[in-house]
Amino acid sequence: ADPVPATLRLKWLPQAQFAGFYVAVAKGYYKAEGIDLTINPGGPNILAENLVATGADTFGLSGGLDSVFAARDKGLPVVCVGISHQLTPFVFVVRADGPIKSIQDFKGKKVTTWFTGANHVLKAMLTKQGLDPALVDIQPQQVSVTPFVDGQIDVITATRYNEFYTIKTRMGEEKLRTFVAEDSGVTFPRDTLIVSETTAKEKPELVKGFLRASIKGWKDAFADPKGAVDAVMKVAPTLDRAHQEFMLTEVQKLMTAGKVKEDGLFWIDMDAVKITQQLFLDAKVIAKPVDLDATFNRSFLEAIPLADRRP
Amino acid sequence: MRPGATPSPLAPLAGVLLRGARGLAILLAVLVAAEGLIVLFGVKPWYVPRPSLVIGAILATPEPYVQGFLRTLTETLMGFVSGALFGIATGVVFFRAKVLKELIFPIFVVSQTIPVIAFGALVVLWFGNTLIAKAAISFYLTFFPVTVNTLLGLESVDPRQEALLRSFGAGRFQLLRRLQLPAALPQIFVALRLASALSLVGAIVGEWFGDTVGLGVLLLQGMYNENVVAIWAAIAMCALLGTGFYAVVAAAERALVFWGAEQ
Amino acid sequence: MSARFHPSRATQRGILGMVLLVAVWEGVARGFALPAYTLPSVSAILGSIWDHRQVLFAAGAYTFAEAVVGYVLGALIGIVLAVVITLVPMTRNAIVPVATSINSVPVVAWSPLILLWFGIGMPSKFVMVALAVSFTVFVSALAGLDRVDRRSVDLMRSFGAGRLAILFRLRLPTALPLIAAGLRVSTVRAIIVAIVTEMLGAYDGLGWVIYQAVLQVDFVKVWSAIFVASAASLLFFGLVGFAEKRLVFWK
Amino acid sequence: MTTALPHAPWRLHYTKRKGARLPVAPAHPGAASLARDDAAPAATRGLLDLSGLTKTFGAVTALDGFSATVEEGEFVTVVGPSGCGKSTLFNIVAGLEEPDPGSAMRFEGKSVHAADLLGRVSFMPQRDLLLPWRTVIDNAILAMEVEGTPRREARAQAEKMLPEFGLAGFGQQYPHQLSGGMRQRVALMRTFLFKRDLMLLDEPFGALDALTRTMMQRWLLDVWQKNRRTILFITHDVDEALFLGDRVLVMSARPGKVKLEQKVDLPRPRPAEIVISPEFIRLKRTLLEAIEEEAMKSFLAPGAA
Amino acid sequence: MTTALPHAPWRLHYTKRKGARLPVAPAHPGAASLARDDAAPAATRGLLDLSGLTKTFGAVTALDGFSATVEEGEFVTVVGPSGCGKSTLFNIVAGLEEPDPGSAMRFEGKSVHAADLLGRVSFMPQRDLLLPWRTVIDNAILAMEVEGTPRREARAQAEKMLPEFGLAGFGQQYPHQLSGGMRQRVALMRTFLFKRDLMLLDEPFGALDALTRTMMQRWLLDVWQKNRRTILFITHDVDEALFLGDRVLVMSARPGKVKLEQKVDLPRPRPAEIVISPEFIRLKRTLLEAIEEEAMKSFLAPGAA
Ligand SMILES: Nc1ncnc2c1ncn2[C@@H]1O[C@H](COP(=O)(O)OP(=O)(O)OP(=O)(O)O)[C@@H](O)[C@H]1O
Ligand SMILES: Nc1ncnc2c1ncn2[C@@H]1O[C@H](COP(=O)(O)OP(=O)(O)OP(=O)(O)O)[C@@H](O)[C@H]1O
Ligand SMILES: Cc1ncc(C[n+]2csc(CCO)c2C)c(N)n1
Ligand SMILES: [Mg+2]
Ligand SMILES: [Mg+2]
Repeated sequence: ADPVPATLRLKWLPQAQFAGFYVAVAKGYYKAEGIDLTINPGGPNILAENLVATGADTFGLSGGLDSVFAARDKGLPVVCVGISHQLTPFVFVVRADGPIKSIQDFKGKKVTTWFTGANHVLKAMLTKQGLDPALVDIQPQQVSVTPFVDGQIDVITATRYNEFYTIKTRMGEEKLRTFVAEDSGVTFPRDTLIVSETTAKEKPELVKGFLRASIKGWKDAFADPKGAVDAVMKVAPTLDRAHQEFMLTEVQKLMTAGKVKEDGLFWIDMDAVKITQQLFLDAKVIAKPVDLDATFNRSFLEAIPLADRRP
Repeated sequence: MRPGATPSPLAPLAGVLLRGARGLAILLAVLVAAEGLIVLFGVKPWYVPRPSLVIGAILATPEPYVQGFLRTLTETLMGFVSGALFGIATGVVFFRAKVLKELIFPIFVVSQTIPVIAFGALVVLWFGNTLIAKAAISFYLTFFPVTVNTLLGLESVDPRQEALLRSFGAGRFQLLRRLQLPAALPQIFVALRLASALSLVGAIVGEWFGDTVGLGVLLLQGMYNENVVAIWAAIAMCALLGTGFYAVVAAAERALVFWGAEQ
Repeated sequence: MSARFHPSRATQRGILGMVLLVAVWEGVARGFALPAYTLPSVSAILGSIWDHRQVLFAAGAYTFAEAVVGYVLGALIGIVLAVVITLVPMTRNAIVPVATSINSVPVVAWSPLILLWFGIGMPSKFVMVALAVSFTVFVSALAGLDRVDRRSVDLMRSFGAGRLAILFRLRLPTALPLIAAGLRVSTVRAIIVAIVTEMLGAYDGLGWVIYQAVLQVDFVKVWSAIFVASAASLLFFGLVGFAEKRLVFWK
Repeated sequence: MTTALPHAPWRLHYTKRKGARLPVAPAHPGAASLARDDAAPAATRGLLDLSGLTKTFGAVTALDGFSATVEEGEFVTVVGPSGCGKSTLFNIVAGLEEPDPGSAMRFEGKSVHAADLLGRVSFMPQRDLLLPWRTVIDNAILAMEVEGTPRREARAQAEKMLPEFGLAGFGQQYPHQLSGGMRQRVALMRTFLFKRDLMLLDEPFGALDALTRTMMQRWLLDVWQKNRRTILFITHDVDEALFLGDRVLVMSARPGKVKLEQKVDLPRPRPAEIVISPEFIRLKRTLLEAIEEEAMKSFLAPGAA
Repeated sequence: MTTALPHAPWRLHYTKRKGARLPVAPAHPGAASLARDDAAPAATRGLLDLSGLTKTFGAVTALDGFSATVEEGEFVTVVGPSGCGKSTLFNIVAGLEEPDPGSAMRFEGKSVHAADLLGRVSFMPQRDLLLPWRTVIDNAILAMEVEGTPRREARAQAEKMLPEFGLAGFGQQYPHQLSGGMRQRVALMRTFLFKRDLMLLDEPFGALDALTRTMMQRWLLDVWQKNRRTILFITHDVDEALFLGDRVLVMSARPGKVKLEQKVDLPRPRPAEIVISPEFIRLKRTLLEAIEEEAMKSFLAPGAA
């Protein structure tokens, strides 16, 4: 039979953080599953949840649990079928020679962060460490890290694979100190794979095939990072290769952390999910708890032999 | 001024070449000066990179720039042509049917106060990640000034000229074809020049809604990867496209509206 | 003549057109039971505007402030450059090509750099709006100043008038209709450019609200912000148009 | 040094269409029947017969009971102060505007509405109104094109007329390349090429300077002399009205009607020097007296001129 | 029915500034010394003395050796075909343009460059050039404002002059609310309020229709009669030149120089009917003959009129 056309909407521009999908396309793993997959990049003003819910895209690698919860809260019929990053993908960075040695030192300092989820992690961390977030000067973070490099801000939020790399290359890693969410008992899994309820119900084989091929792609990417970066740079040739190689190793750490060694890539750790939900309930980002059973569906993953899923 | 004493047909071409060469020389001088100043004052590359770096970046991986240029050009042209045609058509319709004008024109005006960029998702929803989606945004930005100016141009046709043609027995279609449209042409071209820039904006913004090829994509990647050299490279390509397209429209104007604002 | 509002037939029809549009919209949204992320009904949007009136008003005011400051800045730059060219004709060959080449790059393309250079606070919006407005105003001001009848200039000279007297008594008033037209068409652009820039990075404003609402999947709120933006644009347009009618009374 | 332009031998080729007739021999109806007797048979009332023409624009009454008859082949000039309704009169006769109810018009003996006259009289408006995007030739054939004459044929006809209109060699020029006098001649050529029995010329020389105007007057008489057409000619200029016309209609200030009808019994062809002949001056004095008080009425009114 | 406008008693109040003098009694220098003898003492050469004025624009020679003298209080009219350089002449005398080297100008007995004349002669250009955003009064005081006269004072002076210029009650109107004739009178008022010994009027009535023009001529003579100023007046119209002038200078076609200098010995004040007097007609014939061949030269040239 002809391969079924399908699309994957990314949460962001083509980068090595999505290498596994590009590798799977390049190696024909989706074709082998009977799927003719097109990868659509994300961008600053589009939201994967929305496009998947309406059927404009079949699959989505969406922002994270934050956006999945928000979408369900607003009644968007999306189902999470896998989680990519098992740990909080961003860290809070300060100057090593600066006055901030601990999270308590954030008090009265200028901290910038993304108001798209990261702000809730920051607040949770501060609260856990006994610091009232109201005492910290929290501001939206701009695209550029230059204000931090120039010393205009004290704490900056950075994805481990993107902003952190940029700061590191400008200032040198030894000049930096980082604060990790998990150290404060906060965790925030991101980069979720989603499908619409319709797809989940009517095309389970498609979802399974997609997951199988994607996992294969990612395993190949981890095995051959250079080749994986090649596949990405074919799509976005203006990227900086060194940065992308760094990104892939960082993403590998995020994707293979936690229970993944046992449960396999994209595993949905319901404990982590519940912690994150509580975080959002506390922050009043969502009005009421969402139906976790309807929102998270591990059956597609579970249909794939565990051995195949393990990294 | 003797009748029939036209200058050599090569003269305008030579003029264009000469002006082009002079422009190129000035551009080169500016680039060299910028390079010198940046080196001299030690400007950090993430504020303003040296022009040589920018040119180097384009030459290192020319395909995305060439492809992006062609893709964005295609989208721009589609949006521009459809917008211009629609604008002229609605201008004519509004001119002919005042009721329609009074009913619909205010909606057109309001539509132009909406920042499309807020509707990335809707645009993708309706048109997908297709050329059509970009052309649609480009069209949306383009048609309005053309409608307005077509209407203005048609409305400001000398009523005495209309009376003259009517006295020759001309009907509505003859009036439109022989008098009103040609007379509105200078005004329409003013809008088309404006629209040439707007259609490019539309194409670029359209590419921000999840696409893989185009100058808008390159711009976005440069921005979010904090790659200032890439941003400048994309801007340079945009400038090339913008200037080129504007020049073509302006040249068409000079050729078609040779009589200028005379009257 | 009574003091009550008597709209012209054109105004009545315009209002009728808008009402029809809203009715069709409402009908479609309700009739097909469209979800909010496809197309919310007008009533839902208006309700949401009321619910979020404080946030939206504050954001609208913030954006309006950015747009107005940038607009004034851009208008001044445009007019001053055009005046400089008329006072010192030598500068024309330097200013016009530079201005044209800067303008040949779409405004939005400058936004990454402007955000980089001026940060995500208000200044970057001022600069972006000024950039978008100044060229339009510059071109129309220059056209207006150039349009001055040479014979009128000669007449003033024959009275013994100098460059400045000619500028203030003749050139600027002559250019006023064109400058005003340029200013009027720039209003809507000013607001849109402010919003677009906000969406790429801001602390506040309608663009920021829209950006956040998109990520929070709150599409009714997106539409609410857009309605407010549209109203702000129309208000700005109306104000400048009104001032123009007053100022250019002889047209 | 006396006559202005080369006279190429060209003839009007009347197309046979709705009621067009061959040009007749110079009419010169002596004392034109000025009595307007509605009972008289239509045939004696000339080519165009207007009676009680009235036209109001809102509060402004432009014409109020204007009556006149124009005989075939006659050259009738109309003078009157600014704003007295001359152009309004022409617009009606050209079919562009309907007169108020109660007005009566007869054309070629038949009672007509204004709209019936569209395309049946050859109208030249107050300004040349050349289309700047058309060459001299193409401007000249505009009316023929509207009629449906194929371009090639129309151009060929126009080409032949260029010399007589002093435009030889200028066929491919555009209007902005011409002097005011030449532009006016192109407009006249356009009017002549639209071959109709009645020509309406609305101040064709009003925009020209006095000297150019004198030249054009002489030339127009030459052309007319050789291709007799019925002409109704508006002017402000008493000298012009007398120099050109078989008969002069003096209009009253707004609302316009005929204040004086003056036959001009000067011999034709009329030499330039005729303007200083005693007979000419006598006629001029009569007209000036009639006009003087009308002119005064509109002189001080704002927006009149 | 004879005179046009109410005559409010107003007087010119000459301000004492660079070389301004009180108006003298009507000069009427009889047979003006036409011999241009460079050795003669400056005092006898009148207010303005031009000799050998030449002006070229690129390939076009607009003036070529124009020589003339204007006496104090004299009304000199200049006629010539379109494009012969009349406006160029005025631009030079108004100080707007320098003549080519070799030309000589004397003003009030002193040798001057054109630039020295800026602000020293009162110039009225071919079109009214009223500023649409200024009221009638404010347009009239434009020149005074430039001079530095306080607005209040200037306005008060202008207000007093309105009736004589037939503008009583129109002081607060804007130009677009006026008729062509009224606009022209505002422009003239502006010129009169700029009190200088020499007034240059460049075809002030060229844009008016023939009847309005006649009214304006009579009125101008009235005003001038009562406030004698030296006037240099350009026109296309031979009747106008004779009716107004003490002396007529006929210019040749481009390049312009004086082709004929004609004293006009008609009595003043001149009634309207003078235009049909034998003496007037005799003069007219002389001028027409001189002009005729000049006019022909420029008639067919493109871009001339
Ligand atoms: N369409 C119209 N609407 C209102 N008023 C009009 C219209 N056409 C003409 N008028 C008025 O009718 C009067 C006569 O106008 P018309 O143009 O016929 O005068 P005219 O004798 O041709 O004047 P001129 O010599 O200046 O050409 C004027 O007062 C004019 O303002
Ligand atoms: N600034 C200029 N540059 C080039 N040519 C000029 C300039 N000014 C005048 N001329 C030319 O000089 C000649 C005389 O012009 P001028 O305006 O003095 O004529 P004129 O007698 O006033 O004509 P008119 O009666 O039409 O007003 C014309 O051929 C004109 O084209
Ligand atoms: C306007 C805007 N700016 C930056 C990013 C960059 N970004 C890339 S990943 C991530 C969060 C963690 O996934 C963020 C914030 C964005 N998406 N939108
Ligand atoms: Mg008229
Ligand atoms: Mg002139």
